[in-house]
Amino acid sequence: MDTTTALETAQSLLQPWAQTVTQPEPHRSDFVVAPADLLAAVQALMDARWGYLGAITGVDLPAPAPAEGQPPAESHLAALYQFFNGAAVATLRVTVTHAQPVLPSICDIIPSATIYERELIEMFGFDIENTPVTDHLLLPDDWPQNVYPLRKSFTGFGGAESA
Amino acid sequence: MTNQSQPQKFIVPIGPQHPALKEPGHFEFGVDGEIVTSATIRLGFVHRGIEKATEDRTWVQNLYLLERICGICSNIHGTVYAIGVEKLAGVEIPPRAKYIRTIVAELERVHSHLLWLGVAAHEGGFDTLFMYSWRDRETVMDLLEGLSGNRVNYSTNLIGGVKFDINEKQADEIRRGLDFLEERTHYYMKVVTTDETFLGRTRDIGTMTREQAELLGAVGPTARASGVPRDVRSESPYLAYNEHPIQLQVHDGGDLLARFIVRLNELFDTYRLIRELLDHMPAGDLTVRVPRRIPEGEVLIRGEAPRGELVYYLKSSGSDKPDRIKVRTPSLCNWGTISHVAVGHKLADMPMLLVGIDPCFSCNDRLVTVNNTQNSQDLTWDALRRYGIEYYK
Amino acid sequence: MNNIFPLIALLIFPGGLFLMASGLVYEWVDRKLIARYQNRVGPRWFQPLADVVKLLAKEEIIPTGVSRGLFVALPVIGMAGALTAALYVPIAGFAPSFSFAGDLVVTLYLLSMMTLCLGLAGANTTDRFSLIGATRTLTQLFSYEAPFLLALLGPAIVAGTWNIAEINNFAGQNIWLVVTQLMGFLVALVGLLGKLEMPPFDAPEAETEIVSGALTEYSGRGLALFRLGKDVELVVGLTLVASFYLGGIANPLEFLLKTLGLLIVMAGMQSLFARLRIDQTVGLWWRIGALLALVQLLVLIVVRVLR
Amino acid sequence: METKLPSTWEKALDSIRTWARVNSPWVIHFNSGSCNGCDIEILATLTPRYDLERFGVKLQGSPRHADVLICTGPVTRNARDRLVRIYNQMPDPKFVVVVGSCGLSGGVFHGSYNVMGGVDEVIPVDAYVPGCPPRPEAIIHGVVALLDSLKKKP
Amino acid sequence: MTIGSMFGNILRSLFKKPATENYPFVRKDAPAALRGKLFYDPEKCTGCQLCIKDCPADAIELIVVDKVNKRFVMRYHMDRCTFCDQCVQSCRFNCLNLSDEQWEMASLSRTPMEVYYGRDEDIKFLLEKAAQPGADDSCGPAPAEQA
Repeated sequence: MDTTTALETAQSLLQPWAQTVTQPEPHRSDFVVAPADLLAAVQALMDARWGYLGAITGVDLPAPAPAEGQPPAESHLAALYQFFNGAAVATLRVTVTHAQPVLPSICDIIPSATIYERELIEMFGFDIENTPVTDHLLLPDDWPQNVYPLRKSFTGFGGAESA
Repeated sequence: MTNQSQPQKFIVPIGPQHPALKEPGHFEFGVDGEIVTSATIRLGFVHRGIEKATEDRTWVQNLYLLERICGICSNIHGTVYAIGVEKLAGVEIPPRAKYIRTIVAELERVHSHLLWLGVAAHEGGFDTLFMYSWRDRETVMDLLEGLSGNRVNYSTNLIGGVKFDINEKQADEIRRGLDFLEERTHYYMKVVTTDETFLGRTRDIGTMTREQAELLGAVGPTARASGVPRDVRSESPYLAYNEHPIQLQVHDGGDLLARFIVRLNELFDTYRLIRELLDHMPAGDLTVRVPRRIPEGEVLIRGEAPRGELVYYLKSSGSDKPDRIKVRTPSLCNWGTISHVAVGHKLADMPMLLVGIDPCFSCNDRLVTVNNTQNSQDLTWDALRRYGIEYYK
Repeated sequence: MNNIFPLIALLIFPGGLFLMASGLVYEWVDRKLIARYQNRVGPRWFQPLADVVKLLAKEEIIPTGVSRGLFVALPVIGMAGALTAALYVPIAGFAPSFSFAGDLVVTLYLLSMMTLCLGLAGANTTDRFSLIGATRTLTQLFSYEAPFLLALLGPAIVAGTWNIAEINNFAGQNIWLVVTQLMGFLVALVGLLGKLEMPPFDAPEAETEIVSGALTEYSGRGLALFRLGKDVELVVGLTLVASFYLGGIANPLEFLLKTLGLLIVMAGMQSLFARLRIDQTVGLWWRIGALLALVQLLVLIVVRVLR
Repeated sequence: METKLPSTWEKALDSIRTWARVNSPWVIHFNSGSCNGCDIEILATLTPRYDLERFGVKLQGSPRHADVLICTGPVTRNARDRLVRIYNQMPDPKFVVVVGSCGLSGGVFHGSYNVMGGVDEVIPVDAYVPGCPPRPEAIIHGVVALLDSLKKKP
Repeated sequence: MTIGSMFGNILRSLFKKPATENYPFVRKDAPAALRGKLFYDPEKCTGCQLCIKDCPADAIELIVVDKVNKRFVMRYHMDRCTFCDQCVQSCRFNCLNLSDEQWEMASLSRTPMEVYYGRDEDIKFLLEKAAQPGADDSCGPAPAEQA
C-alpha cells in the first residue's frame, strides 16, 4: 500500500467522523474529530488495521489576549492522535476547552496508549475518562496540584524554589 | 528476620541507583521465590522538563538541548530535529550534508549496538564479552571523535547543514575501522549464538510474539526481533536512505537471543551501508542559510534511532522560538513490553530483559506504567523461605 | 619452650598471618589474571591489601533492624572457620600443624562455615537484596557441597584414609590422581568456584541483580573480614585440590607452582562463562556435578573391589 | 580513635590509612538526571582501553561499600532525595566527584522547572570534571586529581 | 553448541599486550577536531554578541569595557559550557576556538572554571571594579587567565 492509497483509505475510513480534512504535507493528513467521536474513529482505524498509534501529542492553545471591550476568548487544549502506516501519517485532532478538558480513553482499543494518556493528564491537565492509571508518571510525587508544566501559562517557579 | 511476624510484600526494587542500570529508573518486581509476579516501573528520575525548556530557547539553542535528551543516540535527536526545522523553514540541505548526516547516524548505530552488546553481556554476568565488545567499540568512538571532536555528543548538525566534512583520509580510516569491526562482529555473532552458557541466559527468555509486539507498540530492534518488519529507514526513507536503502533485519524468535541476532545483523548491514555511502559521497557545500525566525506551521518527523522509531512533532508560531516540541522516543514504546514480558520469569533474568529492549531512561523520561497481570502475593518471609525450599527441591 | 613452635605455626607461619598474606596475594593473582584475560592491565600487586586496610579504617555502619551481636560476630566466625580449616591442610608444603584420622571431614565442614555465616549475615539484615542474596547463598551451598565432597572423597578412597596429610603423601607417591580421576578433579575445581561464589557461580552476589547479595549492608570491618576469609578459603581450597589431584604438595615450590597453575585455570573459567542463574546452578550441580562425582566414585569402588 | 596513641604511632597509622584510601577508591555511580553520555564514558573508563582498575577503582553496587560517589547530570526534583540518601548511606570518609557540565552547573538544562541545578547544591562535592561529556581520559584526570588531593590531606 | 567459545580469544589476550593506554603517565594527543576548552581572541571581536545569543548553556558573557574602541572582556564559564561548537560556528570573525589541547579541566573547586579572556589591562580593570564594595557579587574575585 503506497502512501497515497493509504491516506485515501484512512480518509474513507474516517469519513463519518472527520469534520474537516487537511493535507499539510503529501504524506500527512489531518482529521479534525469531535471528542465524542474519537473512540469510534480510533476503532475504525484499528479495525481496518490501519497502521499503529505513534504518539499522542498535547498542544496548549491559549486564547489570544482579548481585544478592547471583548469578553476573553476561551483557551483550548488539543490532543493529536498520530497514526503511522508506512510513510503515511494520519492525525486525529481533538480540541477541548481548558474549562472542560475531558477526553475518552482509548486504552481499551490500544493498550499501549496509556503512557501517552498519562502524559496528557500530567503535563496538560487533560481529564481522560476511564484511563487505567492516573498516578504521577514523570513529575515528583510532591508536585503541586493543578500545575501543568506544558501549559503556556506555566513559566516555572520563578526562582522561588530552592534546594 | 526481625519482622517475620507480620506479613510483608516481598518486592525487589531495582533502581534508581542500581548497578544494573547506569541510568536511574525505578522498577519494583514483586517476587515469589525467584519468580517475578508483577512489575512496576516508575520513571521520572531523569525528567528534566526538556519539552518545556524548548519553548523558551531559540531554534538554534534547542538543537543542543535536544541532543542531550540522550547521550547514546544524541546524533539522531539532533538530526531529526534539524530535518524538521528545515522542513518548516522550507529549505533543502545540500546532498553532501545529507550523506554526512547519514554516515554519522549509522556510525552512531554501530557504537550504540556494540555498547548494547557489552551492557547486555554484563547484565548476564559475562564480563569478558562486555570488556571485549567495549574495547572494540573504542574503534568507532575514535572514528567519531576524529570526525566530530567529541566522543558522545557529536553535534554533527547545524540547522541547515552539518558542521564538518569527511575527507578522503578520514573516509579511509572509517573503512579500515569498519573492516576490523566487521570481523569482530562475526566473532561476537558466533559467541552469542553458540556459547551454551550464554544461550542459557538468552534463549526463550522474554519471548514476545508478533501479535504481542504489535499490540504493545514495540518499535525498533525489539519489534523486529519479534518479526515485525518496522523500520523508518525503509518505511519512510529520509536523508540518504532513499538512494541507499537498508536491508530490513527481521527475526521471528521474539526472545532475547533474537534481539541479539537482529542487532548484530543490523551491524553488518550498517557496515555495508556506510561503505556504500562513503563511496558515493556527492561533492558540494555543507550548509545552507536558514532564517532565525521559522515560519508558522507544524511538522511531524520520524527517524530511526538505534533503539527504534523516534518521532518529533514541531510546531512553530513564526517566532525565533518553537511553540511546541514533542519528542516520542523509542524506549518509551518499548517500556510497555517489559511489564508484560517480565511476569513469570526469574528475577535473575530481569536485568537482561530490561537491557533487552536497550532502554534509555533519559530518552523518554515521561512515563510510568503499572501492570499487575498477577496480583503480587503477600508473602511472609517464612512463606518465602518455605517456598524457596519447595522450589529447589 | 616447646609450646612456642605450635604457637608460631598457629599465628604466623603457616597459620594466621601467612595465610592472610597469601590469601591477598592469591586474590591479586586472580584479579590480575582475569584482567589479562580481558586484555587489560589490571590491579597493582598491593591492591587487595590496600582494599582490606582501607575497609578496616572505614566507618562501620550497623543498619537498624539487625541483631547487632550477630552482625559483628558473623564475619569473625566465618573468618575463624576459614583459618581453622587451614590448620589441617599442608599449606606451603609443610606438614599440617594438626592432624588426626578424620580431619578431611572437619576441614570441609569448616570451609562451609564461611558460606553459612555469609548466608546468616544476609538473613540478619532487613535489606531485600541481602535477603535474596542469603537465600541464594544457602541454596548454592546445598547444591555444590555434596558434589564437592564426593569429588574429594575419590582420592580419600583410593588412599584408604580420611587424613589429609596421609592422602597428600599417598598422592605424592603415586601417579597424579588427575589422570585417573579426571571427572573428580573437574568437579572439585568447579566446586571450588561455587564455594567461593566466583563467576560463573556468582549469582548470590550478582551485582546486576541484587547489588552485592548478602554483603550489601556490610561496610568497613565486616566486609574486610568476609573478603579476607574468602581469600583464605581460596588458598585452602586450592591447596586441597592441588594436594589431592596434582600429585601432592611436598615443598613450597611445588605448592606455589601447583596452586598457581590451578588458579590460571580457574581464572580462565571465571572469564569464560556467563553467570548462571541460581536455578541453572542448582541444576548443573545436581544433574551433572553430582552425577559425575558419583560415577567417579562408583568406578573407583568397582576397581578397588576387583583388585 | 579516642585513645591517645604515641604521636609517632598515630602518624604511622595515619599514613597507612591514607595510603590505603588513596590506593583503593571504590566508586558508586549515580545518575541524577544526566543524558547518560557521561555515564557511558564512566563505564568506558573501566573497560580495557582505560582500565581504571589500575588505580584500584572498582565499581560497587552498594553505597555501603563505596568511598567515592561519581555523580552525573543536573539534579532533578525526583532524584534529589535519592542522591542525598545514597550520600548518607555511604560510610565515612566519602568523596564526591561530579562528571559533566550539567552536573557542575545545570549546563544546557539551566532554568528548567524540574532541575534543581548542579550537584553541589545538594551535597558537598570534592572534584569537578567539566566536559560534555568529558573524555574518559579527562575523567581519569579528575579521579587522579582527587586522589592526589587526598594524599596531601592528613 | 560450544562451551567457552571465547577460549581462543582470552588465551591470546593473556600473552598479548593489554589494550590499556597508560593515560596519566603517557598522554596521547587528542584528534585535531576535538572540542575542548574555549578560547577567545579579543583583537578580532566586534562585539556582535551572536555567540552569546546562540549559546545553549549561557556559558559565555561579553562584558563591554569600551564599545567604541572595541575593548571587550569575555567571561567564560567552563562549568556550564557544553562544548557544542555553536559559538564558533556563529562567530563570523573567527575569534572563538575550541582547543584540542586543553581538555583536562578537572579541578577541586569551581572557582578556576570562571575564566576571563581579554586584554590584560581590561581584565584587571574589571576585577578591581568587581572587588570594590557594593559591586555585583557574581563577578567574584576569580583568578584571571589570559588568552
